[in-house]
Amino acid sequence: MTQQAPPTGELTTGAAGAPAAPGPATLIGRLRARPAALLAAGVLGLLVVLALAAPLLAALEGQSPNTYHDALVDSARGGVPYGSLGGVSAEHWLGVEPGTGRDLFVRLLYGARVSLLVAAGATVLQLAVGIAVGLAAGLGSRFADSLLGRATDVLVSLPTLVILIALTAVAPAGFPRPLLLILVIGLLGWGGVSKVVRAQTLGLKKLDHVAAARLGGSGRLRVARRELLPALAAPVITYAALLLPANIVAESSLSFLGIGVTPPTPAWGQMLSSATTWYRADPMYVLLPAGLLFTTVLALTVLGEAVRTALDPRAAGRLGVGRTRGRVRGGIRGRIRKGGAA
Amino acid sequence: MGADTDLRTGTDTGTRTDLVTVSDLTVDFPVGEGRFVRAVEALSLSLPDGGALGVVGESGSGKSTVAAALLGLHRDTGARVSGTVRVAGTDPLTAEGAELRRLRGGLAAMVFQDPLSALDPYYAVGDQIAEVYRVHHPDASRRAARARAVAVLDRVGIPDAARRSRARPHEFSGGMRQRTLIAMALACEPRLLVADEPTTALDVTVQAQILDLLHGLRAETGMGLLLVTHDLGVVAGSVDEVLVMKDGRAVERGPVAAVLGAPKEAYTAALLAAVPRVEAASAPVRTDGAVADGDEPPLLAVRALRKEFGRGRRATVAVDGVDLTLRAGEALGVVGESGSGKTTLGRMVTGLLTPTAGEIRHGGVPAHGLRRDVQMVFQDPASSLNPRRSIGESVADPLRAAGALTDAEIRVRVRGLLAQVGLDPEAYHRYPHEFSGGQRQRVGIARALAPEPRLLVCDEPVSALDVTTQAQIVELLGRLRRELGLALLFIAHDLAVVRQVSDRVAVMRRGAVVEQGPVDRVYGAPEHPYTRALLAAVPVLDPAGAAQRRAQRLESASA
Amino acid sequence: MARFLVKRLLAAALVVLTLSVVVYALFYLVPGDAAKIACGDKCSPAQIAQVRTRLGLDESALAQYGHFLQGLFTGRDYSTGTAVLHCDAPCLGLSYTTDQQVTQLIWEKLPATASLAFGAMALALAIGVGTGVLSAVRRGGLLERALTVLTLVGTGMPVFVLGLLLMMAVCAYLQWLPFPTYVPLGEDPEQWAWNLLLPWLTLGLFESAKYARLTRSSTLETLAEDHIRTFRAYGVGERSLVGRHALRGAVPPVVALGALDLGTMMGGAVLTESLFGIPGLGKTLIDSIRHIDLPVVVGVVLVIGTAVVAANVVADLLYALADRRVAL
Amino acid sequence: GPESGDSAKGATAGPAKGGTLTVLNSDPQSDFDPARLYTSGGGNVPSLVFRTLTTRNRENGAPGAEVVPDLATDLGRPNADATEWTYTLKDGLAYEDGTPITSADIKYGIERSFAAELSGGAPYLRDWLVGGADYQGPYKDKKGLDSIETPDAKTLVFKLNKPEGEFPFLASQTQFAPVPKAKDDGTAYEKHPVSSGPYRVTANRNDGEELVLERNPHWSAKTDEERKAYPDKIVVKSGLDPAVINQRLSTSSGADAAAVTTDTNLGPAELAQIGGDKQLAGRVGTGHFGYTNYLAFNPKVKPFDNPKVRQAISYAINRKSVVNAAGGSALAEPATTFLPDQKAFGHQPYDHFPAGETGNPGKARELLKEAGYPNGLTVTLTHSTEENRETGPATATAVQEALKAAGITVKLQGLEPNAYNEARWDITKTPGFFISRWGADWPSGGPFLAPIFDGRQIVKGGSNYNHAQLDDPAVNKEIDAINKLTDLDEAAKRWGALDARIGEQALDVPLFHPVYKRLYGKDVKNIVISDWTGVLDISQVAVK
Ligand SMILES: Nc1ncnc2c1ncn2[C@@H]1O[C@H](COP(=O)(O)OP(=O)(O)OP(=O)(O)O)[C@@H](O)[C@H]1O
Ligand SMILES: Nc1ncnc2c1ncn2[C@@H]1O[C@H](COP(=O)(O)OP(=O)(O)OP(=O)(O)O)[C@@H](O)[C@H]1O
Ligand SMILES: [Mg+2]
Ligand SMILES: [Mg+2]
Repeated sequence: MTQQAPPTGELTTGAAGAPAAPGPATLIGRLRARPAALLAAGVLGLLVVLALAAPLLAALEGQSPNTYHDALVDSARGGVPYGSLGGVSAEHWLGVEPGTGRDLFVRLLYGARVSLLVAAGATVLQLAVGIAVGLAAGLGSRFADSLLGRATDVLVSLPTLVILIALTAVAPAGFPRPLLLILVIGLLGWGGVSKVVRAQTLGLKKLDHVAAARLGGSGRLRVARRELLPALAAPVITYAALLLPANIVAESSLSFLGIGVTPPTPAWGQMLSSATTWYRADPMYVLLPAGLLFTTVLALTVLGEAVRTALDPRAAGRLGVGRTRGRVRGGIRGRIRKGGAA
Repeated sequence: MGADTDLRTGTDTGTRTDLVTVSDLTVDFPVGEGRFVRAVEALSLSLPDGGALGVVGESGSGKSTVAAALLGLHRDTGARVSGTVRVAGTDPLTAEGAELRRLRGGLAAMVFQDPLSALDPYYAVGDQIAEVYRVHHPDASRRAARARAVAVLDRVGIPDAARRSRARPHEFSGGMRQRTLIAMALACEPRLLVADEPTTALDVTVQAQILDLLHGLRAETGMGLLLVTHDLGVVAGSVDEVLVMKDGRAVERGPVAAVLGAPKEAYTAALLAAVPRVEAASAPVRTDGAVADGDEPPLLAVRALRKEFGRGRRATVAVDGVDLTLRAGEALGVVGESGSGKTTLGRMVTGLLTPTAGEIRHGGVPAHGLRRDVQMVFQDPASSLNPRRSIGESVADPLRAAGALTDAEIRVRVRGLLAQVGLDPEAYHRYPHEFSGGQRQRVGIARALAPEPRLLVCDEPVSALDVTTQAQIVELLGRLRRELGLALLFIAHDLAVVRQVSDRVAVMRRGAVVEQGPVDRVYGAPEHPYTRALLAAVPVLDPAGAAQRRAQRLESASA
Repeated sequence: MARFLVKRLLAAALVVLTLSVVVYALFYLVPGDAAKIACGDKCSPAQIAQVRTRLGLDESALAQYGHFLQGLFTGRDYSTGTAVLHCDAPCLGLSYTTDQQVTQLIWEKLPATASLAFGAMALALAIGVGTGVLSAVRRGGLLERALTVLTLVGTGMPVFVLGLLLMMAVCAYLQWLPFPTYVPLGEDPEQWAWNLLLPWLTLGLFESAKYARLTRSSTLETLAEDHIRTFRAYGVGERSLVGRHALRGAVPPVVALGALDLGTMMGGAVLTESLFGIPGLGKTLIDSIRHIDLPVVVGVVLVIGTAVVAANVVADLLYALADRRVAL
Repeated sequence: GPESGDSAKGATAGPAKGGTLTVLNSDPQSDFDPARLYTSGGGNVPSLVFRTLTTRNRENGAPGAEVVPDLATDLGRPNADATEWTYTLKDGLAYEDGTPITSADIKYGIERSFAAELSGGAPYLRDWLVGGADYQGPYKDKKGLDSIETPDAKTLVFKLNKPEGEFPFLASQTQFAPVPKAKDDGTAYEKHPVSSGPYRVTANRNDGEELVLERNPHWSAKTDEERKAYPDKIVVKSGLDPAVINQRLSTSSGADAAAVTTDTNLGPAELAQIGGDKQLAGRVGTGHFGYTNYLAFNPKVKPFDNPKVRQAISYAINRKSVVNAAGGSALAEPATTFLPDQKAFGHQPYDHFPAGETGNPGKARELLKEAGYPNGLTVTLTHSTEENRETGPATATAVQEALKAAGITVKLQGLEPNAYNEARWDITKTPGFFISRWGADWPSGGPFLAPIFDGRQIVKGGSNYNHAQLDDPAVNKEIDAINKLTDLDEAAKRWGALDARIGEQALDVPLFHPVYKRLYGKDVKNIVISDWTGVLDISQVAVK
């Protein structure tokens, strides 16, 4: 979409109506103006590229993620890597894992694949289910709404861990673990999204353009697709930026409880959970995954915040003097997000 | 141009005689990506001590921006302000600390447009007034401040002020909230009252009360008044002088009687001409199909219609036993104060709402649910269009939903519709925010016409628009009636507009129709006292007439 | 209001019952034989059969659930061997592995969990609201950035890492505090507080990030509202604008979210509890899942469910009380 | 290594009575009923409260693996074929309330352990005592168990189904502790068990999360040569995270200076840390408990029915990386024999399929070729998902990597702990190839070899430990023969020989024997670590 200048004499339009929603081009334009957002996007992009290129980079270093190097660790001292900085050397750029001597650089790269995949997959699933349920509750009858509301209540009150542990036990042994994690985290964590979407939908539903569409003969599905979904983008993206890091942390917490990805597959969370005790004997082992995780979360948050502000019409519009009109009160229920298993 | 000279003369006159002097005020707002929009350009004005100045102009002409500048409210917002402003000797653009605080509230107090959002929802109104009072009287005790708050609330006519001062804003009606805001202003005894659209959100009857109150206060305390409004009728009875603004510039200024009576500028004249007059007899639209044939079942017949919201003790009866008939091609106006059930009635007629009781017949057949032959034009042109879809798509939506036409046919039809409502057919791919309010309302009408309705329900289709645009839309609706033989259910609270559009009018109050009949009869010889009160409250453009009406109102109030 | 409460409570009861069905159903799918596990390692088939009968596991799933419901409403009798033990309604049964009454077990664990949850939540709210407001007021400043990064540490670090690092720093290196062990409040309030300080900090910091962000955005939102402009136009100082007006609007949603989180936390902050050895519900839950100790699992899940649902109601009430415009 | 256990005599700063000892544990003592406890030799904390007919010798190292009399005057007097054992109680034995301990109380204590309400104890009594299999316990079956006779208040006679030369070892388990019938209130007894030992329970919070033990005034050191009971008070705190326990012990500040742990090993990271700290290293107790971690085969599943495949895997194993996975050489000793490397077990060294330190993939490939897998093969290894360094993912991946070198592709099947146990113990579900482990109920070859290799102990419908389902008449016969021996030294030798013989069949691949490394607080004295438990004995510890 190209921006055209407002029709002449229409100095007034911005003031009178609800602020215009930015199209994708504007959004990117606004993001470009923020160096922090650019940097964050760059960091995330780099991470994704590194994760994708893991086999190439591993070949470059000449290591593989699962090869043991018994000679590189001191068996008498619990398997701590020989040498400084956790065994950093020309062969092992970031040192090796205590106990096994596996190459950390390559494991971190491969770990990024799993962690990012699980987090992104779970987030997508949470969003998909949450949006579907939220829309259905917001658009459906009063009965459907309260039914879905109670179902969400049940879901939110279910201790995630109980279900997780039970499900990991129930799932067939050959079932790919990352997929299982995606399914479990995704299917248990959509309560917040659905609440946000429902609240937004209830607000949006009252807007005249939705009524107009219905009058024009659009059915519920059509209304949902054409009139509501686009308007939900901003809150949903904002929410996704919160969910992604939370899901990475969830993956690591599950690993901590022994229900994460299956070995020998590396994942950041799983590395972090096995590294926690090594903080004194081999600080590098903790710092590397923790640092990466932190960087990712930071980048995601900065980017999420930037997208949120860029999508928020008020941020680009007037401050202070202008009148706020037709504002949708998301309300408390809209802001609710389910806490993780802390 | 010697800016220096300008500046000096401005300052000189300002400090000596005038309460407010503004010279060469220019305000630019940032709109992102380093671009700015000019809201006010090289504006000068002055207001003598105790005087009253009205600032009028269409929406977006910069009125509020000027008002805010008087209190220095643009500071720290990113807006660029240049020129000089003096309010009672203080420069709101540079004053700091105690001086700025004294200016804000102490010298000049502001009354904002939307009385609900302008008050803190969490605190009792009395406490809010007391808080502001204590800012300006730091040695006043809490108790004294509360007493002062009760006193001013009482002064602005809040009944049982001591008790009501403990209420929160949402427990007040719109008029009471506006009174509260005025009371807040009074509490600090300012020398200047800046009122930015103090009555736009209110009904005519309440509007009249508030304007009367301001008038009375001014007479009593001798404070100056800067009244910002887009309604020329409002200024007529309330100020001495008026300044007309357009696109951030002053177009004309002078004594109110002169400007309204004999405008010098074409713009002012056009503005005045566009104002609908309630006194004018309507020139009913003659439509081809509109033959009032007694035997044929009416296009719309509504019997004992009732709508309740909520259940049990919380239930509100929004519409209560309404009977209406509307023949093909006829226009029925519905007027009434806010909350009287007009919108609810309209939505039930379209099928968007299901009645609690009663019956709706279309062409003699009982109707349920939505119908393609009944469409609606909404009040707010901004929210009635999806901001994320091009206007062409919005108009095409009903056609696509029907699924009868091919894509190419739909495009042709949409272009036709756009042309029909007076828009450029090439605007198909543009987005709502690229249009003015009036243009957007045209898009809304085009969309309503797409399914070829026989009845168009217009819910306040013009109240969000300024007078000039209002007139255009009213004109358009008339033309469409003529060309298409549409029947209109025209809902509005503005009695003058209704008179222009309708053949017959129904007056609603608290969900019921209190009076119904041909427009000229109802406006000319109202039978119900409520209709009479409504008509008496309508502002008139002539200052003398306004004064006369005010006297009448005071009389009837005291009686 | 009363109507609202009654409605919500009925719905809550339904939710909780559904929860019990879900948990029962789920545990029939889980591999592992509760009787074998209760019997212990190296148990002979005869012993296992004995235990199975005693636990009632030889009955159909439906019958077992029926007994559970019956116990909930009328209580149940159990044999201790030497006597009959009556478990009063609401009876959640006896633990398969320890033979303790589940209700009693929950009562024993609840104080620890509640101590952790309330303290951590108070801290999280204090830190969260504090930094949130500060960063809203100092928007764009250096302080805001610093605070943002600090709260991100909370989000980006799994709670077990945060807790372990804190403990190492405070207890091992600096030796400012002894290693925490849980001391019941009733026993020694001072020791209770000292020993919970670190768990509170850990969980509080971890949770605070969320509140900081919420506070920040709702403060900014409120600061942009029209009534703030009114008071600014009347010369009210910035401090009072933020402290009296903006916060008043910004805090209710934060507190309401806090109430909800508190509900979830009442189910036990598993990782924090196990890290600090706090004998709370979360640890009990994990252990009982591992032992397929169904009565305990169901009992704790019901408590969590009740807490969460109650928290939902409280959150709505709080919100309505804080903002009278919201109708219940 | 540990300090001398006999430092009490003559040392200047010898152990003295008094003070409070803290025990920091991760697993709570949730069953504190002598009928329900499953211990080796009476357990560590339980043995402070419950005295038994016999008990373990509280000495460092190998002598500590011997059984000695406790309540009884001797280790029991067997009849000729060891099917009947007679015990006599010492004089002057009393409970914490001063009432005397009688032989009927011990009989009653044993009978209780048959009650369904008090399940959890070891299965031996049920298997060994005449009529034990059908006995329902004293609550249901008031008549009592006829195979335990109490001719007088001091004498007990046990009648067994078959010869059991190791009965004295069994008599050290807590089921042999006296329980006064009048004080028995079934499942509630664990809250206030009546003490016969040096300490009594004065508080039991949260079902064993915190136990407070204080002196039992009626316990007399004169009748008890084994327990020293130096501290006045012992507080057992459990439910703690292992990392926290070790951190507290190493910091050793405040009450933690007088603290020990009975269930938490030092982890590899902590060992790496301690390796560089002389002061800390001096506070580490090292012990060996009879335990073997091994790879188990189910020869009923292809390709493990082929001995060559099993041998190939035995050759291919890299014990170095397995040991590293278990925490390094300080925490695990590579094992080539099934029996633990201790005299009490009759350990006889052998290495039938020498893999060397890091495996012999060449030999393994050769064998695979002979077995008909010239291009290698793919197998599935079942393990637990629990991060425990024994049966968990770390060991499994180490095995996976080692076998890769021999051309064996190992797929890992991690099971959640319950599912894992169910899989390895349920005979109908036993996987072909999995990680397992076995620990001794007492330090002898009997309870180590019989459950694993005795064909008559293949259990259907219960827990089966004979993973290989070996039912070899020769082996069975030898087991019966050894069980008849009451000369335990002689028996040990024959167990060792039997182990070496079974080992030839490559029914399992021994991986390692764990080593226990445990920290104790800086004020803790008189550390005694026997080969029986491998852990410092609380009954010997002093904090003054
Ligand atoms: N904070 C702001 N940021 C950007 N543009 C602004 C801002 N405030 C006002 N404007 C623009 O300045 C112009 C004048 O606005 P202003 O609010 O003063 O008009 P007005 O005459 O009061 O209109 P109305 O009758 O609708 O209140 C408009 O074009 C408006 O879009
Ligand atoms: N969805 C609803 N739920 C509850 N009450 C409602 C609802 N819609 C309208 N009402 C109530 O019904 C009454 C009539 O409302 P309605 O909107 O029809 O009035 P109106 O005449 O159109 O007012 P206005 O001029 O302000 O638009 C009011 O008291 C209003 O508060
Ligand atoms: Mg304005
Ligand atoms: Mg309306």
